[in-house]
Amino acid sequence: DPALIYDLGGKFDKSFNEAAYTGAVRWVEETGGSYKELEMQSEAQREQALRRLAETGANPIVMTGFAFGDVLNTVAPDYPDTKFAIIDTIVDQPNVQSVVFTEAEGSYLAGVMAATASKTGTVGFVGGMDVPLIHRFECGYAQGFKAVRPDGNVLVNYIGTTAAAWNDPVKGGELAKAQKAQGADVIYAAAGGSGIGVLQAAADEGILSVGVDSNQNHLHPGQVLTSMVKRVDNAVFDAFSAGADLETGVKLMNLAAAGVAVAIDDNNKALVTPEMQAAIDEAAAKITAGQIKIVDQKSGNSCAAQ
Amino acid sequence: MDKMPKWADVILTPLISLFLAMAISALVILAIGESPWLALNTMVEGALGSSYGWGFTLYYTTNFVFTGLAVAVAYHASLFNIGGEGQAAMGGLGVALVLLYLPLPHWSIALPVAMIGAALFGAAWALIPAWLQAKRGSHIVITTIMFNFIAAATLNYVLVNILRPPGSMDPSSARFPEATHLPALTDMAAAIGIDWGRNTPVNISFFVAIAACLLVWLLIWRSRLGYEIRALGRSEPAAIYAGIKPVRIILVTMLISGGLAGMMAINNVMGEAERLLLNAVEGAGFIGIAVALMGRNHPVGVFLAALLFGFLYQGGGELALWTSIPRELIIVIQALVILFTGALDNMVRMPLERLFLSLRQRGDS
Amino acid sequence: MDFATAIQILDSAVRLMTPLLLACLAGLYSERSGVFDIGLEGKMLMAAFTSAAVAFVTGSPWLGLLAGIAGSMALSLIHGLASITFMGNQLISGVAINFLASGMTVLLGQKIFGLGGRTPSLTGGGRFGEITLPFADSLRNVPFIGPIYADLISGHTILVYVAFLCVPLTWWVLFRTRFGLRLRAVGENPASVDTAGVSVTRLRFAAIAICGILCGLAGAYLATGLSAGFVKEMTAGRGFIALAALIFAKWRPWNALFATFLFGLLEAIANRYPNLEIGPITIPSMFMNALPYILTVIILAGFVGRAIPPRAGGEPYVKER
Amino acid sequence: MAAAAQQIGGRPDEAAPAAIELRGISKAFGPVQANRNIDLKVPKGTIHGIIGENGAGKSTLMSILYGFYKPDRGQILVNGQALTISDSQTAIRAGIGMVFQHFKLVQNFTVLENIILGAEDGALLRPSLAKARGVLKQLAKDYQLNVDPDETIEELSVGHQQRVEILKALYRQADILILDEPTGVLTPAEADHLFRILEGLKAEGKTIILITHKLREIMEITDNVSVMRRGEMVASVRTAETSPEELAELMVGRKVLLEIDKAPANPGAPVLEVRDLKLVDDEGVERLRGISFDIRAGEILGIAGVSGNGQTQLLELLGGYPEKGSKVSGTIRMNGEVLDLTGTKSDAATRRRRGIGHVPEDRQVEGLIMDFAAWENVAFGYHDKPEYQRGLLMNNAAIKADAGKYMEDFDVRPRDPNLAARNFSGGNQQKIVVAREIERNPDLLLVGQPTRGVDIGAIEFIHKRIVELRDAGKAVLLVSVELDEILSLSDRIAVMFDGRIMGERLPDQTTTGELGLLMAGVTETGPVPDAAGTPPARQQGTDRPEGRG
Ligand SMILES: Nc1ncnc2c1ncn2[C@@H]1O[C@H](COP(=O)(O)OP(=O)(O)OP(=O)(O)O)[C@@H](O)[C@H]1O
Ligand SMILES: Nc1ncnc2c1ncn2[C@@H]1O[C@H](COP(=O)(O)OP(=O)(O)OP(=O)(O)O)[C@@H](O)[C@H]1O
Ligand SMILES: [Mg+2]
Ligand SMILES: [Mg+2]
Repeated sequence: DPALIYDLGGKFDKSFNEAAYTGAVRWVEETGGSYKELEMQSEAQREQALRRLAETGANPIVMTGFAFGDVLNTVAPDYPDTKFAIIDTIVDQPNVQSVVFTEAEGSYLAGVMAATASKTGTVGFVGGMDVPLIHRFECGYAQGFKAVRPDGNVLVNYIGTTAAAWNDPVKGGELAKAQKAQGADVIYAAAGGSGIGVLQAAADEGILSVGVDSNQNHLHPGQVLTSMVKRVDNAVFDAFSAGADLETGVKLMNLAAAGVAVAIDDNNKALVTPEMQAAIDEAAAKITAGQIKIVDQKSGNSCAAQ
Repeated sequence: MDKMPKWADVILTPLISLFLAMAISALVILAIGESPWLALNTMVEGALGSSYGWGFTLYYTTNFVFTGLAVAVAYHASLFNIGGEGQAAMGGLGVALVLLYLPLPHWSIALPVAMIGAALFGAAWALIPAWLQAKRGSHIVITTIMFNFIAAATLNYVLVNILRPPGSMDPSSARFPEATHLPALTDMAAAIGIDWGRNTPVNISFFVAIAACLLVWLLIWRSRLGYEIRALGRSEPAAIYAGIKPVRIILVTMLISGGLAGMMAINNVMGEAERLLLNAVEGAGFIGIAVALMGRNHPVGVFLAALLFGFLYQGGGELALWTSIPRELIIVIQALVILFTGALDNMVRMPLERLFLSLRQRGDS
Repeated sequence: MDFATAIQILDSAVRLMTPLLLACLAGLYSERSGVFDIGLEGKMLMAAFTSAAVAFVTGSPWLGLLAGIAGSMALSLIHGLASITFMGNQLISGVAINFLASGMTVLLGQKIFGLGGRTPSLTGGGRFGEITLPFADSLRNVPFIGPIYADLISGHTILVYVAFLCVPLTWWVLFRTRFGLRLRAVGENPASVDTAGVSVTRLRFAAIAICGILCGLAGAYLATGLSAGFVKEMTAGRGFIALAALIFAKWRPWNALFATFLFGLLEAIANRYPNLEIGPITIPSMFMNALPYILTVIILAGFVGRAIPPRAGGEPYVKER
Repeated sequence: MAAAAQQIGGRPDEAAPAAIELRGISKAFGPVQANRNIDLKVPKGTIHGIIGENGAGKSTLMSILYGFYKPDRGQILVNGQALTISDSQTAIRAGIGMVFQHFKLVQNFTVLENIILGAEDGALLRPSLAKARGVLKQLAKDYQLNVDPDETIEELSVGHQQRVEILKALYRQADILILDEPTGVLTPAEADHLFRILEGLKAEGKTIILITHKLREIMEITDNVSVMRRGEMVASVRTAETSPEELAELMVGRKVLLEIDKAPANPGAPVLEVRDLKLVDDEGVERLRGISFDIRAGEILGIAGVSGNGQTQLLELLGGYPEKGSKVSGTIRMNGEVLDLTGTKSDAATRRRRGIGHVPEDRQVEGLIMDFAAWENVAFGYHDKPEYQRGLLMNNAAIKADAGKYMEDFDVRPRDPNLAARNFSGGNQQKIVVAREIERNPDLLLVGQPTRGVDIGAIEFIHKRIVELRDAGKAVLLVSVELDEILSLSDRIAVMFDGRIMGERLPDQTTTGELGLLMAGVTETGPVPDAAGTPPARQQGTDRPEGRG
C-alpha cells in the first residue's frame, strides 16, 4: 500500500496538506485501493514516522513539506527498496522522487489577473509567515502584476511570526481591511487558515480576493477572482498510482505540466473577462516558452524582480 | 502532626487523580466513537512497550525537564516565568551560533560549549524581564509573554535572513558539523553491547537533564543562594531583614531560570534536529509550566511530571499516528491530567485525609 | 498620515481591541474576586467554537452567542470547582483549561463537521452584521465630525458596542453597587467578607460566572462577528494579551479600556505599515509584527509603575488547614 | 477526657440570666483538638475574661461562637435560646459581634466601606454609605470612637483600625461583643481608652467577652474570668475572688514569677553611640529628627513611646534596612567604629557581622519565614556564617544541631525542628526568634516588642533571657509600647516622641505618669512644638498588626 505523511499543519490545514489528502481520496475512489496516512505531531517524529512506515512495507511513501527534506536524506538510503516522494523540496537520493511546484508561475498569472481586474491599480498580498516558500507566492504575484501595470502598487503584509500565523483568520481579515483602506481591490492570500479570513473580509468589503493551494473559488462565489491552485493532489495521485514503480528524480510541477494553475470555474467565470483571459494565455505561453523569467527570491524586504 | 501518612500524600493521591483523569479521558474517547481500551493500549505500547518507545518518551522528557526546572526555580523566588518558550528558542539560537561558527573538533568539547551558548542566550532573554521586574516593577508575567513573541520574531528574522543556507526553502540553519553529533543513547547502549532504542532521538542530553535536576535540588535546598531565593520568595520584608538583596536575587534567579530553559536546546536542536528550526521549541516552554506546577516545583516532582508528559506526548503521538483518533485527543488527555493531578488534587486529598484521620482516631480510642 | 488614514487605523484598532477588551474585563471580574485566570484564552476559544457551531447549525448568531456563553461558562465552572471549591492551584487550573479548550474544540469540530476542527463558513444571517447608526450616511460629509461618526463610531457589530458599554457598566457595578463592594473585598481579604456573614464561595462563583459570560462574548465576536466561522486555535494568543492588558490596567475598568485600545492601536499601526522605513533602514516585517509587544515592554518599563494585584489573588480561601 | 472545671473561689453567678451559654463544644482541626468539650456561661451585662496560653484554643472557641468555624459537637445558647450558628450572619443576627485578633478589614477600603460591608441596606451603595455616615457620627459621640470615615484602613494606626472593628460590631447592633486580644497592639493610653469604652458598653447592658494575655487587665476590668489550657476549660471564677498569681498558675500549670528578678546594672564601655540620626522616608516625612544616645556594655536602654513615633525606623536603621527610598544622616559608632549608613556595607548582613542582633517588632512578617521549618529559621539572617557552610553548600547538619540546642534552651514547644514556623503558636514563634538572636551572643541586641501577643509563661522566659544577656556584659536596646515591660526591664529609659528623644529617666526614679506625659510630647516646659507647628504627620502609619488575618 502507498502511504502519505502530512506535515505539522495537519491534514485539514486548508492548504497543501489538505490538497494532498484530496489526491489520496481521489485515488481511493478511482482505484478502490487503500493507503496509510500519518499526521506529524512534532519535529522529532519525522524520522520515526518514515522509518516505521518503511518497515511496514508501505511503498511509495509520500510526504508533504520541505521540512522532511533533511530527515529523508538520512532515512532513504536505509530503505533502498522503498520509494519515497517528497513534495516541495529536492532530496537527491536514488529512491526519492522530489516534487517541486513553480508557485511563482501560478502566482504570476494570479498577478496578471489581479492587475487586469484592479480598478485602483493597487492590489494586496497577505502571507502567513515571512518565509522563503511564501516569498515565491509573493514575488511571482508581484512580478505578474507589475508586468501588466508597471506603475501599480502591491501591498504586502504577513500575519505573524509564530505557528499561530497560519490559524488567525481575524488578523487575516484585519489585514485585508487595512489593505482595502489603502486602495487595494484584489487581495491574494497565501496564509493557510488565516487566508479564510482574508477572503471573507474581501467579500465583506466588496473587493476581490485570490485563494491559494486548493480551489477556493466556491467560498465566496463571484467574489474570489481565482485561486492559485497547486496540484499537490495530482502529485499524490500520480505517486500512488505509480506504486512501487515510482519514477525517481525531480518532478517539476510547473505551469506546463499543469502543476500550478489559476482556477477558473463557474464561480468566477463572470469575473474573467475576455481580455483577462487573453492576458493569462499570453503570459502562460511566454512562461512556458521561457520568455518570461520569474524571480521568486526576496532580497532584503522586497522581491528581487521588482 | 500530619493529617495522613506521607506516602498517601505523595503517591496515593496523585495516582488516584491520574486514574480519574484517565477515566474521564476514556469517556471522551467513547464519546467520539473510539475504543478507550485500544487507545490506552496504543499509548502504553507505543511509549513504554519497547526500547524504541522509551527512546522517544525520554527524549520528550528531557525537553520538559529543562523547561520545568526553569519554571520551578523562578517559582521559588515567587517569580512566574512564562517565558520558557522564548528562552528555549533563544537557547537554540545560542547553540546554533556556537556550533556553526566555532571550530569544535569533537562532541565532548562541543557539548559543554553548546551548553554555555544555550544557557547564555536563554539567560540573556530572561535577564531583561528580570531587570524590569526588579528595578522598574514591570510585571514579569507580562514581560515574559511579550518576550516570547519577540523571540519568535527574532528567530524568524535570523533564520530567514541570516542563518538559512542560500537557496534553501526551509527557514532553518545549515546542518551542524558532523563532529558535533551527540551520542544517542542507542550508541551508548551499543557501546556496552546492548541493543536499545534504535533510531530514537534520546541522547546524552538526557543525563544532562538528570544532572540538572540534581544541581537544582542542591541549589534550592542545599545552597546559600537557594536559601536566599526561597526566603525572598516566601517573604520579601523578612528577606530584607535578613540582609538578602532582592534585586540581586531576582536577577540571579531569572538568569538561572532562563539558562535552564535555554539548555533545552542541547536536546532538541543539537541532539535531535542538528540544525536550528523555526519552531524547534514546539510548546515545550508552556508544558514546562504544567510540569513544574504538577511536580510541586521540586526536581524529583519535575522529573516525574516530565516523564508523565513525555509518556503522554509519545503515547499520544503514536495514537495519532496509528489510529484514526485525532491528535487533538492527546491535548485533551493532557489537559485532564493537568486538571486532576494539579488543580483538582484536593478533590481526592480531602476525602483521603478524612479517611486516614478517622482510621487513626479509631486506632487511638 | 492624513485624517482619513487615521480614521481607518482607529477603526481597525476598535475591531482589534474588542475581543481583548471583553476578555480583559472578564479577567477583571475574576481577578478582582481573588481568582486568577490564565484560562481566558481557552474560554474564548471554546466560546468561539460553540458560537460558530451553533450559529451555523441554527443560522442565528444570537443562538450562537448563547452557545458561546454556555461553552465558556462550562470552562469557568471547572475553574471554579478547581480553584474555589477544591482550593486547588489557580494557575494550574488555568493552564489545564487552555489545553482542554484547544483539544476539545478540534475534537468536537472534527466529530460534528469533519473539517479538521473548522466549522463551515457562516454565511449571511449566521453572522453578526455591521450596524449603521442613525444618520451615519447623511452626516458623513460634515467635516471632521462626519467621518468620525460615520466611519469610526458607526459600522461595527453589536458586540463592539456591548463591549464598550461594559466598561462604564463594570465601573458602576464595581464601585457603586453592593455586589461590587463585596467583590472587591473578597479579592482583597476574603476573611473580611466571611466574617461579615457573606459567602466567599458564592461571591467568587458569581465573579467567574461573569468572567465566563464576557469570555463568551469575546469568543463569539471572534467567530461570528469578525470572521465567519471557527478555525482551530483562532484566538491566537489574544487571551494572554488580554491578561497582559489587565495587569497593565492595574485591574481597573477604564484603564482596561485604555490598555486594550493601546494594544489594538499598536497592532493596527503595525498592520498598516508592514515595512516601516526609518531613514536608510527598513524595519523587517518580523519586527513590525512584534512591534506591539516591544512597545508594550517599553511602555511598561517607562511609564507604568508597579502593578499591585488584588491582595488575596491567586490564593484559595482556606479557613481550616 | 475533659476535666470538670476546677472549683476555685466562687463560681460566676449561676442564677443570673446568661447571655451566652456553651455546652460541650468540641472542635478539631485535622489531628489538632483545639477545643475539647467546653462549657462556658457568660452572664448578661458582664465583662467576661478568657485567658490561656498561646494555642490553648481561646480564639477557636470564640470563632465558633461567631459562626466562623463550625463546632464538631456541642450546643450554643444565646439569651437562653438554643441556636445553630452555621455562619457569621446568624451570629450577627443574634446580636453577636467579634473583633478578631488579626483584624478582618479590607486594607484599601475606606472606614465607611468596611463598616457597611455585608450590612448594606440595598443593592446600591450610596444610600448605605450615607446612612452609615450618620450612624457613625452618633456612635462616635456616644462612645468616643472617633475615626475619619473616609480614611482608608492602611492609612490608620492599629488602634484606629481596632476602633473600626468595634464600630463594625456596634453598627450591626451587637449586644454581645467578643474581643480577641484587643490590647496586644495598643499603647497603654489606647488600652485605657478602650477599657473606658467597654465599661460604657457594659453600663448599657451589653455583654463583653475579652481574651487577653495580660492579667493586669483581667483584674482591672472583668467581672468573671475563665481559664483555658490545651483545649480545655480548666476554671471559671469571679475575678474579685482570685489573684494574678493564681490565674497564672492555672494557665501554665506551674508557678510563674510575675516580677522580673534582676540585679542592678553594671555598665561598662559604650557599645553603641548614636549621634544626630536623621531619617526622611520616601514620602518626604521626617521620621527621625536627630536622635542621639549611648548604650554601654551590660545595660538595657528601654525606648518608650507611642508606636509610630520613629521607633520602628530607628530599629530598622540600626538593623541595616531602612525603608526603601529613605534618606539618612548622622553617625552610628559600634564599639568605637563608625558604621556605614549607606552603600552596600550598610545592609542587615553587615550589621550582623558587626555583632548586632535584632529581634524585629513583627515576628511573622520579618522575623520568620513562616513556611520554613523551625531549623531553617534558626539560621535566618545568619545563613552566611562560615560555620553553616560546607564547601559550596550549606551545612544543614550544623544548623539542625544548633536548632535542637536552641529549642532545648528556650523550651520551644513542640520541640520539633522540622515543623514549619507557622505551626507554632505566637509565643513559641517568638522564642525561636529570640533564641536565634541571643544565642549568637551579640554585642548589641536590638529588641522590638519582644512579648507582643505572647502568653505569660513565655514572657517570663523571654525577659529572663534578655536580662541574662545584659548580665553577660552585652548592650540591649529595647523598644516596647508596654510601659510595664520597659519599667521592669530597662536600666535607663528614653522616651521617643515625633522622631525625637524627649528625655531619659531612670526606672526607679520615674512613674508611669511622668513617662506617659513625655510620650505625649509634654516636657516640664510644655509640649514641644512640631517643626512645622503641626501634629506629627500620619501617626503610626507604618505600624501594622502583627501578621495578617
Ligand atoms: N484555622 C485553623 N486550622 C487549623 N488549626 C488551627 C486553626 N486555628 C487554630 N488551630 C489550632 O488550634 C489550636 C488552638 O488555636 P487558637 O487560635 O484557638 O489558640 P489561642 O488560644 O487563641 O492562642 P493565642 O493565644 O496564640 O491566640 C492551635 O494549637 C492551632 O494549632
Ligand atoms: N489557618 C491556620 N492553620 C493552621 N494553624 C493555624 C491557623 N491559624 C492559626 N493557626 C495556629 O494556631 C495557633 C494560634 O494562632 P493564632 O493565630 O491564634 O495566634 P498567633 O498569631 O500564631 O500567635 P499570637 O497569639 O502570639 O499572635 C498557632 O499555632 C497558629 O500557627
Ligand atoms: Mg488567639
Ligand atoms: Mg495569639
